[in-house]
Amino acid sequence: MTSLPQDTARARFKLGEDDKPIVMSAAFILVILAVGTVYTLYTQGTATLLSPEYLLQQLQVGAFLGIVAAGMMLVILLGHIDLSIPWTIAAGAMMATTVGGPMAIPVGLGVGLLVGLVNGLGVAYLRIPSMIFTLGVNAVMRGLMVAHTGGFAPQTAATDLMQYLAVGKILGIPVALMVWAAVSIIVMLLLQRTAVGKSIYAIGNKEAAAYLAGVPTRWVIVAAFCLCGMLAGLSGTLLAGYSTKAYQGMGDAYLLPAIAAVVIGGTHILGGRGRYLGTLIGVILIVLLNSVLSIMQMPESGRQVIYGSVIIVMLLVYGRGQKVTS
Amino acid sequence: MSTSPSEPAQAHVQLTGVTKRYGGVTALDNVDFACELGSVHAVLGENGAGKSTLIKIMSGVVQPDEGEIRLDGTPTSFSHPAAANAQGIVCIFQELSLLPDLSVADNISIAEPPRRFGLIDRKAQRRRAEDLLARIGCEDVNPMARVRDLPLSRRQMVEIAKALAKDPSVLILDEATSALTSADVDTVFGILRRLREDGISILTISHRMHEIEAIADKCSVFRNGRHIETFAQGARSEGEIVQMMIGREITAHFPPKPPPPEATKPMLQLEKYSWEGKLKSIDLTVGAGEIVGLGGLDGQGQKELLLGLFGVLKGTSGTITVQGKEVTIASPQDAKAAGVDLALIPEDRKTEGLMLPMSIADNLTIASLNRLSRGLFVDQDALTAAVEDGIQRMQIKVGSSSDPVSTLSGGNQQKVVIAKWLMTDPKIILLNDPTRGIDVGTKQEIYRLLRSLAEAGASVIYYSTDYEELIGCCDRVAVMYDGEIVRELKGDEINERNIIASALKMDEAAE
Amino acid sequence: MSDLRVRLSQNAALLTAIAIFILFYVFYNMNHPRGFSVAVLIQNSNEVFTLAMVAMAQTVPVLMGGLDLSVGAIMTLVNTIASHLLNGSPAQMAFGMGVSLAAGAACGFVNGCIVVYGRIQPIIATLATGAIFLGLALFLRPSPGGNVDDDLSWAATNDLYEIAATYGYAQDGEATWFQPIAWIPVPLVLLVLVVVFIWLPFSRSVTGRTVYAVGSGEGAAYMSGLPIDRAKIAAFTLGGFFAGIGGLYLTLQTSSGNADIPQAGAYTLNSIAAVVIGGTSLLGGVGTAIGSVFGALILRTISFNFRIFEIDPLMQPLFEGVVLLAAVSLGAFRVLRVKNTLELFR
Amino acid sequence: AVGAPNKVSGPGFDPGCFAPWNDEIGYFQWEKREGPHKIAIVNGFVGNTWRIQMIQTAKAYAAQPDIAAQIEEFKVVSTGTDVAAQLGAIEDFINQGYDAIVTIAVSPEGFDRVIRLADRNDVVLVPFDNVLDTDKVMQVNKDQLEMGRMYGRWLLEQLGDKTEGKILEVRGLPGNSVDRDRNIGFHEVMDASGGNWDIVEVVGNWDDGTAQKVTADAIAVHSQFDGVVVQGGTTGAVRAMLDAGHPMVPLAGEAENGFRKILAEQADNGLKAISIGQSPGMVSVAMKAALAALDGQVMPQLISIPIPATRYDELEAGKNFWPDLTDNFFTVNEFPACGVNITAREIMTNDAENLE
Ligand SMILES: Nc1ncnc2c1ncn2[C@@H]1O[C@H](COP(=O)(O)OP(=O)(O)OP(=O)(O)O)[C@@H](O)[C@H]1O
Ligand SMILES: Nc1ncnc2c1ncn2[C@@H]1O[C@H](COP(=O)(O)OP(=O)(O)OP(=O)(O)O)[C@@H](O)[C@H]1O
Ligand SMILES: [Mg+2]
Ligand SMILES: [Mg+2]
Repeated sequence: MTSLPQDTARARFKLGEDDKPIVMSAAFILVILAVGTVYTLYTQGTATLLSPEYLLQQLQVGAFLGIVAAGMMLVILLGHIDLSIPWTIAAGAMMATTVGGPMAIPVGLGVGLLVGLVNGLGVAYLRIPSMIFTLGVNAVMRGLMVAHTGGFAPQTAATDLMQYLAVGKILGIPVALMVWAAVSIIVMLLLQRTAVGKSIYAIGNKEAAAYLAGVPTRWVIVAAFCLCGMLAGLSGTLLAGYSTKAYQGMGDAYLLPAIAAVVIGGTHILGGRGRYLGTLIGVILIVLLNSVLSIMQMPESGRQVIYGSVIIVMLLVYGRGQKVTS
Repeated sequence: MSTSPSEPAQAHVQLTGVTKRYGGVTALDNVDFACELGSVHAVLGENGAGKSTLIKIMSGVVQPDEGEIRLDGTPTSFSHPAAANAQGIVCIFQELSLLPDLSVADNISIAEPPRRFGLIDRKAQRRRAEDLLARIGCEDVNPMARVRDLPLSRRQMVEIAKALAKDPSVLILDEATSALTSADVDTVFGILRRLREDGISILTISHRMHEIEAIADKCSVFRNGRHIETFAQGARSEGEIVQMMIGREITAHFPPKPPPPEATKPMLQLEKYSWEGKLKSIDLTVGAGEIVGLGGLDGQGQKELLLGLFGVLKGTSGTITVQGKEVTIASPQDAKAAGVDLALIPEDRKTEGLMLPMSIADNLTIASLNRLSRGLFVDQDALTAAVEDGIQRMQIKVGSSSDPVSTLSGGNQQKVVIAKWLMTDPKIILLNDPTRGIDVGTKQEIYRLLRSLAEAGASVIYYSTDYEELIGCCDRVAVMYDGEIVRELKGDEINERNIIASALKMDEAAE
Repeated sequence: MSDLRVRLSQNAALLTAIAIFILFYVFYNMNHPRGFSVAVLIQNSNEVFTLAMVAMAQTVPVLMGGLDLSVGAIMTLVNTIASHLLNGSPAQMAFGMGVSLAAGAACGFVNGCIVVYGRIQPIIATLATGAIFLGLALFLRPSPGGNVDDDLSWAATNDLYEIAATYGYAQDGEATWFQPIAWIPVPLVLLVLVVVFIWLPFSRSVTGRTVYAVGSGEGAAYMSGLPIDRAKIAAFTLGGFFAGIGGLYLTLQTSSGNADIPQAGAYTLNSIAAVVIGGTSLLGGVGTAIGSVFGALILRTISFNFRIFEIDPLMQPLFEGVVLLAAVSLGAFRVLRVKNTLELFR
Repeated sequence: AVGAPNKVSGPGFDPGCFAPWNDEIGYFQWEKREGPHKIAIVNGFVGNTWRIQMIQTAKAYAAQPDIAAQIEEFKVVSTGTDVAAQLGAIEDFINQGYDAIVTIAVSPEGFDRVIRLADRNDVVLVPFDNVLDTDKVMQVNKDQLEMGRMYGRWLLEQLGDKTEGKILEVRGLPGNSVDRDRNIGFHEVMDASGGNWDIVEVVGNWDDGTAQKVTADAIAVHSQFDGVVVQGGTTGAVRAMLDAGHPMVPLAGEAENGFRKILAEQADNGLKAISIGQSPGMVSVAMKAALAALDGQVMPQLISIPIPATRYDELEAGKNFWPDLTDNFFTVNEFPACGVNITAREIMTNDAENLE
């Protein structure tokens, strides 16, 4: 939640309720790294997980999820959800590669924005629950993309710029990581320093009250969905750059981890509260967890169990939700 | 443990040394309190005095940190409301506890539904609802209707029916009459008197003195979580009671009205303003510096008029002229835009006025963020200053402005709602029953504030269910009946007799 | 008379769903190359049953104001469990069915406990438990397979006649009294049984009504002294049980178990769509599992029609998506009727 | 049961095209009936390139004049990854009176009921690609176990004298029979070699992005492998190796155009790889088999399709890969032995339309 400057100053020395998830998940990241390192020390005799190369590589891969999660967080803060992420990512990537050339990235972002706009209009103006409307939009996007790929032979190769943004490095730092950082700064500023950001929290808490306070609630909802869609489109374009091409189903692996990252980061799934820093750390947690499980050659069954358990345990540790007594 | 012998009189429920803290706030501080069978016991106190907390403890909603509860001398503790209900303690809470999606009949029998073969017997449940509704004079309510579809006053009556269905030995009403029309209040009081004769103990909380005078046998005054005094009704004058409640003496109830102004320039003009058959061709002019009251029975379209003006209703017709310019108001944004400058203090602060879990500061500034922004960003210094100013101006009792607004008492929450709108410098202020559930002291502050706003040139439209307020506060009162303004009262015409007469459409008789 | 009107208006969404289903289904049958036949009915009911169960499973938590993202996973887990147990002597098979259903209910119970005692939002708690259930399912069936009694699976997926013929009831199904009902598909009978003997009693029990009450307003339900915790746990447990019936039936239908993650996800998402199309509010409090059954029927009937009409196979997903979006958008008409914007925010 | 195909003995019809899986395979014969026939394809999942290429090939094949003459009605439906829906669709087509139904099974089990119904109603059911674990139905597939073995044999051949080392195996979709069989075949060969192989398995889901990510992870941790096997998503896996600066080591992968493009470039840098394809064009063989069965021919129960393997030194631009086309399709599409000559190029550049 937002607070006044003098209060933030005070909060710096006090662990507020919203800081707890952040500290906890940061601590858990260390646990994951420790466990993974013990494993690699035992099997390889090296502590590769602690090397800057490994960590940077993870952050680079994490950037795709991180960008999606940033958008998802905006929507979740509103008390909504965007289930159209998978095919928004794929559509962004596919249209970017289809168009190619200098327009590739703008088109990728534009497609995401357009999907977000449809989602936003459906949720804000038709007032269909986002859970179900975005689900329908996801199905439509999938249909469009199947028709698109089947209909004629689209170019699917990523442009050089897309590849550079996804895998390039400046002074050893992956460009993708910088893109993620830029997105993070924008989202953080948006949430903490702008009227739109405060309105997002207000709507997430009590839409009727925000509406009666003259907040342009519909507009804010549409804007948040647009941003979420656009970030998914951006992630899709980067992802296409990373794999040098777009392919069907490329977004499937991002929906649930994005929601999980947002929630592990302390954002309330019903909206209204949560800090962006938490989402950031949640993403890193999920990426490292996946990587370490993969390194440890955990079979799929074990992974699923661990994945689910981690979410539950983290949320239990954060402190249980409020009981309804008043 | 209390060492004093339990009172010889039939102290049915007795609290000894009860303390309840919410974080740093001590809501109840070492309270001794008892209520007897066969009497109506009123609990008085300003907002935040701990009245609701007291009854929440008695009815098992919250548990005391210290102290004990005795029921007929036996120590008991209630871990949840059902446990208290089982002992005959039934409470009608300040926040309604009806289930809006269930039918009236379902709601009335929610706790102990009649059953057949272990399943709920819907026919029997319906008959029971019909009986109870008839008993409280609400035959017009269809037991099959969803509660959501009822107006607030009917819901309140259903709530009372629901409490009666539990056959209480102690019936607690926490401001249960605050949303009722005076006719309904009379019905309810009739029922309460009968219950008293049946030997039931009744505990009631109300901020309306005249109601307490009408019904109570005994009064207890609370202040700052402490039980100040219990006395027989009538043993103390109103002034003494008020002094006990707020710790100081109050002189006049309402600020003095200025002399009727000479034809001020009109701030707001409505012509043939209509909506969906609930507002019928309303013509109304409100001048600058004028406080216009909306009177009439509850549910005659007063609320719709305010909501319509504020852009919430779709499909309104007629013209609205603000400061000489005709405007269309299609949303609250339009309403608060420059040149229109409306503000609405909504009916229900919990769901329409506040984002409860958010901070006081966030709630105060939400309506004026656009003013506080410089370029894309919110100006943090301006924001801090605005928050401090708002808290000062309305004298809001806060610990820190970053605390959730939900931690404030009802009255202070209402002040936050008002302060939020004052920050936008409104020219026309619409108030929808703003003193509901507000203590006398705060009420007075609000009256004074309205008057000073009017004196500064703003217009106020004030809807209240309390005639006294209309009489004491307003320069003019428009009485509504079935979506129409049936009469406008000015100056000395504003009196209870005229308001009631017009509200019941007995104009001729009143002349 | 006015009572009837109240009742109709309160059930408008359910009635709409029924009407849409009838429309689609009649259309399908009228265009079917061989017209309506019992074989078609059997096939249709087989295809619908599991989704209908999962949709019912979703309904209970939704009525309570939560969402269960693990229904597909529970169905899958029960499917893998049952695929190990549905063979041997009749007693062994009965035991296997019992264990499977109990497992479904147990999964739901776990969900309920996490939600109630862990106080984690249902949507996120079940997202997590769903992963765990799928992990267990993968553990039980790392690759698809199973050994299900042939007769049992055949009998359960045909008409009543086949049951009688397989197990020698009613003179091998030839008894005269039996003929009028012999053609009824078994899954249809099961569906009616589940609705009449489990759903309806539940919805009229105190616990069931508490589920509605919690969905309508949890604070108010608590103040009214209702057994909230019990109702929540019961809602998830019943949901798990329904999903378990679905999983068990899927096992009979496919004679195998398959820990298929995308399939579990598809069932969960379809169940939500079915619930919404069936007129249950995602906010809780309003709706009925019967509506969800019709929601599932509508979803399935849409794809039935694909098999009748000439639609470019690569356009089918688009068509399907558009129809789904349109179906879930039906509720938007409410918005047009609402004249008081505040009513939109509940 | 009624109408089931007769179990007969071989040899079967056109063995050049419909090769029996092995010597123990039985033969089926349906009663000959007059064409033209009604044929349906019941696909499961549709959201990947392989499936789209498959559907396009099926449409193109059905449109070829000699085939079109034998088909009265041709319908393709995709049911998604839901067994119940797929079973329902098959049963529905049986009820609609279709003569043959070609399908890619969502699950290798669970088709007993529709097989029974198909037999009762004299419908020829032909699963291909993801086949069923049963011998009661005529099926068309490549030998996935053999494909796994080919991976192993290739690596061992390329590793030459080495008898120990670390091998990366990028697997496919967990729980899928193809993934299972390829993995078993691969391990079988590696174990039999007697070498001391440390096989690191990661899950790549057959898609490029996932394969790329898990490969990058594995390289980050294990720093170097002596050989790599990729079931699918080969382009991604190789790209991860390139990104990480991993030396080019012997590799066995799928037949994606993208992979072959890289292979053509990197062969000189030591990327000694074999590209083994699961061809979407298989659908035409399955359709042809269905038509032959309806024509009353003797058909093997399990039809084996040759596994087209292309070595790094056999690559030829414009013939078995296309540098100017997208990465995203499967290069092997035609089966000359069966008279199926629709090339991947034709499908992917929409030349297919010209075939009509
Ligand atoms: N849940 C809570 N959390 C924190 N503080 C609370 C809570 N409930 C009440 N309080 C505080 O306890 C004090 C007493 O509140 P209570 O609601 O009992 O007042 P009241 O006398 O009923 O006031 P009103 O007339 O406004 O209803 C107030 O200061 C209030 O802020
Ligand atoms: N959903 C509804 N269905 C049917 N009638 C309604 C509905 N809502 C309100 N009404 C009727 O419309 C009239 C105005 O009701 P409304 O509740 O809006 O007025 P109000 O002055 O705000 O009353 P209250 O404060 O008691 O709710 C009443 O006669 C009421 O019975
Ligand atoms: Mg109170
Ligand atoms: Mg009212």
